[in-house]
Amino acid sequence: MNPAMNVGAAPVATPWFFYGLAAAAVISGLLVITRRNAVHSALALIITLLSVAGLYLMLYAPFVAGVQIIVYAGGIMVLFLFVIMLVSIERASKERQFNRIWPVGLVASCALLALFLSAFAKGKALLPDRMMQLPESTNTQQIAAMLYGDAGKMGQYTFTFEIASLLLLVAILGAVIMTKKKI
Amino acid sequence: MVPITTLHYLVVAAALFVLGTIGVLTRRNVVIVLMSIELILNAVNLNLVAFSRMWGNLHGQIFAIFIVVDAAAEAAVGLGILIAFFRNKETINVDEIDLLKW
Amino acid sequence: MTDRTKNDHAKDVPNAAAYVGGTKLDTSHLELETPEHPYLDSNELIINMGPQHPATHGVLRVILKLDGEKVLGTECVIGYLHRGVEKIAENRTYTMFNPYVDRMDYVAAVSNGLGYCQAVEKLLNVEAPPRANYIRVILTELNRIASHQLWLGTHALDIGAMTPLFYTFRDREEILKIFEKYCGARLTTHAFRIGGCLYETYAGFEKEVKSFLKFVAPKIDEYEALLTTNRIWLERTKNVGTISAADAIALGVTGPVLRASGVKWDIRKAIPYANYADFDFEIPTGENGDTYDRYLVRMVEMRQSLRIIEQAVNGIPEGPIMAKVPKVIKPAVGEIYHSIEAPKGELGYFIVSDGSTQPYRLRVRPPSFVNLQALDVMVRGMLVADVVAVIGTLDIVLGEVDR
Amino acid sequence: MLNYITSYLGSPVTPGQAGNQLWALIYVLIIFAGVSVVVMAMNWLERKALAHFQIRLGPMRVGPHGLLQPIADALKLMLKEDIIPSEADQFVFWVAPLIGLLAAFTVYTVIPFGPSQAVSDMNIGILFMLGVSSLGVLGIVTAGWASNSHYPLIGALRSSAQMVSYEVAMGLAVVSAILMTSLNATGTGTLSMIGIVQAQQQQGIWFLFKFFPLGFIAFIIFAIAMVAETNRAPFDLAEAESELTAGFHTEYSGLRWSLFMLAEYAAMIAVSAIAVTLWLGGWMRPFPNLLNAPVWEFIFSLFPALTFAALAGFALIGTVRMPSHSFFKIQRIGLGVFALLLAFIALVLLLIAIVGHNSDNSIAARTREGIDYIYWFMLKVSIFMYLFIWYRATWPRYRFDQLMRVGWKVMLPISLGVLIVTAIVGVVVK
Repeated sequence: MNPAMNVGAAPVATPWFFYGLAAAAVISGLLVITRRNAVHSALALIITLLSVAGLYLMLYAPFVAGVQIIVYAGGIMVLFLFVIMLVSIERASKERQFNRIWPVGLVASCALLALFLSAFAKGKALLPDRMMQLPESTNTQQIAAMLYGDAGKMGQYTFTFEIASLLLLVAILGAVIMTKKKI
Repeated sequence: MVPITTLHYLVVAAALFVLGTIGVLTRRNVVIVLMSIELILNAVNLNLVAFSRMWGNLHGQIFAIFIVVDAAAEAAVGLGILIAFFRNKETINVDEIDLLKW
Repeated sequence: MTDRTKNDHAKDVPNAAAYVGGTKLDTSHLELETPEHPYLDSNELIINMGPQHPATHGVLRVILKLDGEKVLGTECVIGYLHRGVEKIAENRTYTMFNPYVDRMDYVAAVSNGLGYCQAVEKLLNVEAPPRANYIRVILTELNRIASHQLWLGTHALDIGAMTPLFYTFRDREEILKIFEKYCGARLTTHAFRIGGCLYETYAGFEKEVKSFLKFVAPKIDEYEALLTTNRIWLERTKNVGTISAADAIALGVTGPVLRASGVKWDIRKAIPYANYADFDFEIPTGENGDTYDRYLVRMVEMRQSLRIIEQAVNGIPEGPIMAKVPKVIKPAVGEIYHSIEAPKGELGYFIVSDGSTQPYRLRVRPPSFVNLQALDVMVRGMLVADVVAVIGTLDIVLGEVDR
Repeated sequence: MLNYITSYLGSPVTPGQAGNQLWALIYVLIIFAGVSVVVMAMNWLERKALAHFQIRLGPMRVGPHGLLQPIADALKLMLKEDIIPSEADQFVFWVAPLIGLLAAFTVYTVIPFGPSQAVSDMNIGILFMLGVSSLGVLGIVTAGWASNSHYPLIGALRSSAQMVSYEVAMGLAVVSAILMTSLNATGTGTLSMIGIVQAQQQQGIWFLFKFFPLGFIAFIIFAIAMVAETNRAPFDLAEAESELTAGFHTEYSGLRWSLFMLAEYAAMIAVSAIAVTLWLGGWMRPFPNLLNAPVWEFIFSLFPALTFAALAGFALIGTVRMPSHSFFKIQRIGLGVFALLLAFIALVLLLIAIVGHNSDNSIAARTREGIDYIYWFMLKVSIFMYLFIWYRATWPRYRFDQLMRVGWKVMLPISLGVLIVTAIVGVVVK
């Protein structure tokens, strides 16, 4: 409750936590794209998502972390698992797993990674070597102020927020119509 | 021990992003392709939140939340299409989804 | 042979002649045959309910074809409890076979015995004395209440209400105590003999039966308080497993299941046996033929049974309890069909005698077996949970289905 | 080091906020052990209460009145063979109960048993709780899938659809309670669990009675949704024994099965704790603002001791009334010892209450307060636990389509309406 209490204490932000979470995220990300069985992939993806939620917490973004857990791990992944169970996967897991152009995809992606890394190496000096201390305890309130506005005036992202809700509505309608028996 | 800087997060995000693109480009199973797209979106989110911390404002986090909304919409519609497709063709392989009409 | 068309009750059945009088039944609307490839849906799931399943009341096996949770079709596999009762009958004398019938519908053993004894009596052309008939009616109606109580408890348990089971078992215990005192057995009673009863009532029998009547009437109200107006119970049973009167008659369904569809057919009234004609009681019928109506019909039946028992116990005459039956039962050559209204429906015995001490052929028409046919009609298009509810409401006993 | 340990004692905040990881760990261990013990007690209580609803006795043989039955059960389950079906997905089958258990227990990190009696006070406490408890469904879904059998699969599908549906109504009901926290001078609400209780304290009213009947309706919606979330009767479709034999855990046995049970009961306690925190004033005793004289304070702090004394009295009566047969001799001794144990706890609590009230020692006073807080919190939670048992004894089971209809067509509109009306009333009042 007391904002002064938290800032600076930051007991969890030790490097080890970062390396552990990052390793978990990347390794299970690797499992996501290599598993034969889609349920295993989904479980690995859940681990990735939770690790990324942990990274958000380390970045003083608890609200985003909470949203990540609720929406991603609790919602979207359950949807994924649900669909995997609906479509029989026994046959899919016995078939060829990679498409014919997989070498092209792999090379392109590796090139992309090389591009990223070279950009990081070049631009390292440009990145400010600082991590701002964001006030964790008022994070939610600040996000709310930006989304909905503060004390009578419109928030910066109110309009965007409404558009996002419209997008969700369209997605709901689309999903419902798609899954109807007769299209 | 090196203190954790923004660059660390960027590298992790880049790794996740590339894993996602590999998944999208090489896998045949649509469900796993969709999951790989989630990986890509997560990598982007991680970048945004890391930059948000770097600049000390919350715009990045707001963007991250919007991307989560987008991901939810994408998953719902994508899986809806998948189910409709599976009902008609009994397959969930992307390289067999090559007709615009069936 | 009993000629069904000649009974007075036929006027109660709507258009009874069409159904009963030998006219060819129009079953085209029933769709009893499962089409070859009816469903192109890829989500079809075949699950095997039973023979070891908590809700199939024994060893019934139902193969369910599901679309998600929706039942596309069912197939009953029976015979896991087959003991060849009918074949055994051909190798036992009439007297020796009597205890075997108790093992068919073991929750209504008294009714089974009554049907068999009366069938043989009919074959022998003997009539049980009046006092024996009164005792028979009292015990059979007590047994009907016990059977319905057991049905109610298990049916409620299937639908998820655990508690009524223990209430009904508590009260069923009192009936079983009376049986035990009367003939020494609680479940497979072997209470009656060919020609009457073997045992005279014990001292205080009337008093105990009367006190039981006083005891159980409020208990039935108690069951109703738990269920009749319970919203979830209503939702689970209303419009579930509906069967129309025409379908029910075409499928040969009898008993409370038929009456709940609105057909006023009760053998106690239609073709009175024992001395049911002496008693004043009503036949409850339902309107919609759904699970809830069947529930209500059975609840009213319990109350009507109490009425019958009350009249019987007040009017029980003195006199012999056994007719003159030869020591060795050797009926004349001939055949006989006799049916009674068991708790589950029409229980019929068809006996062919070749003049020897053993039946040439004995065939049982078990109500559970016939009623079970209606399962498929009742659950098509319903959900898995309704299959359980419908199996419960049909009140089948696998001992009787398989024999 | 000693300083590090003792420095936290007397601190008015949670160990997480104070940055004291050692005490946080101790709290975690205490909560883990406590929840496990409560789950065992709950197991016994459910069997006994259910038995008495159903005019039978329940466990009577193991220990006096079956008091040791849960221990015997736990022992049996641990020694049982752990069967993994050969066609099952071995790894997922193995890991599924752990997912459920982890989700159920992680929630306890933010449950406030008192203003400082929590592991940590997160800024996003309630969001975290809802999120983590929604992970429990993953354990059920994976268990059902990994069993590679039809009944578990149907159970898992039912369960996932059910939990996702009811989460929506549940979340909206929670939001309407959170809206009420913002009715203060600054106009900023809070998601922190401790903050929510403190908001009720400041506004001088449980949110159950706030804007009556708005808070009450939201509470009822939550109370229904939480039964559905924990897969309890009448919403226990995922494990409906009469339809799906045992639903998602049909293929499980032994220890792995007991982990599912542990997770289920832990989740029940957790959601009850959310309800208590949001609507029933959390750790607060009745009328903390009205009856705030020291003498009232003292009277209310006697309640824990009195409760245990009453329990000891009951046990004592049971001991006296036990039939004087040699068979019951050990049972009688056991129950007597149990009564003495309860009486001893009552005595200790009484001493703490008196000493804490009179002395100026901050640690004693804090201990007394802490016991008070935990007592009232657990008392409120136990009401919900009793309700869970009561529901199970009374109601038949819903059918799946009816469950969905209730969730989407009844509860969701009502909770949305309550949310909107609460927002309007809140603005108007302010």
